[in-house]
Amino acid sequence: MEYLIIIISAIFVSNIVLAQYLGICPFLGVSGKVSTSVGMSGAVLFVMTIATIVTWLIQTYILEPFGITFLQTISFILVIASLVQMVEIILKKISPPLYQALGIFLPLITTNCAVLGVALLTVSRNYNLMEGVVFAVASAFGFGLAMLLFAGIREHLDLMDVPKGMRGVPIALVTAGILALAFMGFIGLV
Amino acid sequence: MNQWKNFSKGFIKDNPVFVLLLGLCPTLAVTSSAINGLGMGLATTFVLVCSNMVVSLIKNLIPDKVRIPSFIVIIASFVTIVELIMEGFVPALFEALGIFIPLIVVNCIVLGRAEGFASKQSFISSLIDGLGMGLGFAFALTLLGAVREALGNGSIFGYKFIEGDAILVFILSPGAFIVLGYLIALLNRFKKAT
Amino acid sequence: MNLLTVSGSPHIHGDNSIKKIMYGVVFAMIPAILVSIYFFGLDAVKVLLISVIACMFFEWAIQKYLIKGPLTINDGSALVTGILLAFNVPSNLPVWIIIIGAFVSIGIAKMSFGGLGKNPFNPALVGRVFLLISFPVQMTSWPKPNPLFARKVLDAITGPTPLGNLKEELTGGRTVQDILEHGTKMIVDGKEVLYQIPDYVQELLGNMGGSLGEISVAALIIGAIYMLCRKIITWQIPVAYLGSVIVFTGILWLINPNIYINPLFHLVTGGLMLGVFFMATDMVSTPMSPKGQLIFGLGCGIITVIIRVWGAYPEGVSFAILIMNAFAPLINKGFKPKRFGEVAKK
Amino acid sequence: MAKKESSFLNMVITLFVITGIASLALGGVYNLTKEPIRLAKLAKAEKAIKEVIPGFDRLEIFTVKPANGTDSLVFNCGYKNNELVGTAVESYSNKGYDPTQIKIMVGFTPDGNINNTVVIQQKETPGLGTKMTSPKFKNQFVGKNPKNFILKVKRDGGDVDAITGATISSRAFCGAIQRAYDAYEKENKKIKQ
Repeated sequence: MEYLIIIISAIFVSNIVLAQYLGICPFLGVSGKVSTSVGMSGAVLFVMTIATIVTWLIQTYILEPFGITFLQTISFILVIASLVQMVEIILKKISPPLYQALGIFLPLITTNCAVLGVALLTVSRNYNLMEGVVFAVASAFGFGLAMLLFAGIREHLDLMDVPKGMRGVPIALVTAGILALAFMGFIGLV
Repeated sequence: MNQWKNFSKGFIKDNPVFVLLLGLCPTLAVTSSAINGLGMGLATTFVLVCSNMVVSLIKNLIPDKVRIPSFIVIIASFVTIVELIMEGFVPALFEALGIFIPLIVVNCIVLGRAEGFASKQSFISSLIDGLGMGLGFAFALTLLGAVREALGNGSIFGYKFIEGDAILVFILSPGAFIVLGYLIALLNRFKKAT
Repeated sequence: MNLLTVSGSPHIHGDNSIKKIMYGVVFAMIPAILVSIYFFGLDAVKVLLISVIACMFFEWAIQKYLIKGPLTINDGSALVTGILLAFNVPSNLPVWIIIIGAFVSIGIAKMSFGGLGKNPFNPALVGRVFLLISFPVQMTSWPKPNPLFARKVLDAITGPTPLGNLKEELTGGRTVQDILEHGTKMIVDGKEVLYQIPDYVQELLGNMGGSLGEISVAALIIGAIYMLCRKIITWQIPVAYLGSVIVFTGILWLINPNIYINPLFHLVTGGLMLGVFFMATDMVSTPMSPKGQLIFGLGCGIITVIIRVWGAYPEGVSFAILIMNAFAPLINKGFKPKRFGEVAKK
Repeated sequence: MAKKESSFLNMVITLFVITGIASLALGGVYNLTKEPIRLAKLAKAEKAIKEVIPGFDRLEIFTVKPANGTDSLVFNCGYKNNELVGTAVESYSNKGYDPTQIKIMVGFTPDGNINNTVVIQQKETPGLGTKMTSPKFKNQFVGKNPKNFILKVKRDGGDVDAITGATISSRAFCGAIQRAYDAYEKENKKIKQ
């Protein structure tokens, strides 16, 4: 039940992009096409889950016991940055097809604040390791859902002639706003 | 290089938010009021200026391949310093900004300026660039915060000019997206006119 | 004109057919308009007029001064949006709030995207949800219906909607049975009154608290039959939408009738009929192919029930349709309408 | 100055030195800010306590297990000249709209009247449930004794005027005060001694 609440909350009620404002840059930048947004979401799912596990372990077994939680930011970002590198190298070796699908998105993820954001939220909400993993996976799906819906709408808008002043980022933001408005209907589900 | 131009470009011409579209997460997240926007802007400015200065000072000491990790460590250190200072001295703001203070570390502006500007330019230029970009960022956040606060709460910097309720959506997430969208459209128009 | 390429929805055949459809929709809304005037009197007229005038004004002004494109004010789409927006708000809503709603509907949800046919979301619903979230108090204080020819002094001027009342009482720990039989004691305008959820006949006719256009199921169905006969709307979305609501709420009801009310109640309350026939069928923001429309309706039904039963808002129709509007392009991608002369992809 | 070469040794040394300097600097700043942070946290709690119980010069803080439940409540007893002037109880409710706990501080005078309440944390629906922090809602509790002031909204047969459109948040708020009062009643005799 606990897990179900975390999942519904992370995907619908407090969607990471539409309600928590995390991962906006890739949300706007890579969501032009449905296919690329799927690739990006896959990469985020991958990195976010591993990063949350590793940062949780670091927080619980290193930072807290030694009373050096003030090194949280610096250690988390270093972990994520090196993790992305490692994932890239390992993926290239063991699964070239997966690497081809996700590879180009991996470098973009280091500065995707959704990954660091979810790691920080996991710690600040006192989740245990399993809850953290569920939260990370659900958040990644929430990110994917928002990306996918958004990409669909943007592909549709590409066929329309949007007024000149609104073309590009402005109309994308307004669309995201309306999407966020619609998602507010889920308030109170958990 | 003309230092005045270097400084002022961050406000309109190369504004990090309105033109370069960098650092949009904190831009949207913390601007439910003007004061929060300003606080976040200034915190980012501090990190930007400090990291720009340090990076330009030691740019020649760092081998190319470990450039990015080194920059990240430097930036993360300054972010932590800001975090600790804010928690101690402006606890209310610290709580309002929440996880977006540590998230300054992944704000693309900071790493972008370190990598794209400070690692190539002189100390003074880098300092001024950081100051200009940071204040431009702060300006954008404060503007967005002021508009949202005015529409959503009927006040600016906490000073209430409408009694009672205003249009609540604007201090919630949909309002953040919508207001930023129209501000960018408006600025595009304004830029074309000049 | 190249007849072989299929552009995005809707398929504009010419100015005339849009006009015909739009005025057909307006004609279909007349019974519901009359019922709302019957129950809410001059207030209903006021809300309708202000909403329509404001929507048409914003459409005209934005096209003339901001977009500087051709004026399409006569195609009737702004008129439809105006009436639908009025249908979705309580009859005592302050004028300035209605005007904000009209501005959001036309300015943000429609004209920012370039006008009719380009908006991915239903404009009237965007306006409604925007107002609901911005002005929760004003948007959820409902005047009690007071029939025009049998006006009487009411013991309270405002009351809840049946769905709203049910939700608050259920979260308070009461059972469905208890609420339906004994009603609710509540303080309205400083006086203690007993609120009783109206019976199904009253709800069918429209004698219950609610927004202008949602109250009378009978009037909405008359309009819907007209639109179906004239082929202004197709059957797929309404059938899938209503079917999934009946099945979903039916299952819950069978599981535990103490906390889940029967499907009939869900059908006649909370603007479901208004949403199903007049807003979920909006051809601009819904999928094009019949299969896609079935999925669209199904999604609307499921989300509506989820929000109604477990969400914070008692009424889920508006949100459900907006969310499915967002899915429409993806559904279109998955279920493309057949194209003539299409070469199979390799 | 020539750019350093990207040899393995150079890279390791550089990273090592940078990380070392950074950690040292952070350690320093941490030590400098440790005290202000502690004081700021203390000030926040103290401010809430000061708002709910009248002038005191000494605080006694202890935790109490309420009658039913595994959780614990924090009691802050305020004394003036060694005489009890009020007790601030930190209480909560999980029954709000938002999953975030509603946390409140309730101050009781020694005879069990509610002196004042402060909302410490809430994330209720903006514009509706958030009005629980407004004086209009809060002031109806001031000076009331839960013994004869029923902590339920009026439609549930109580004495509390619910926030318009936010019955659930109002119920949660009442529940939190009730929890505090129940625990306070139980501990009252011990405190007075």
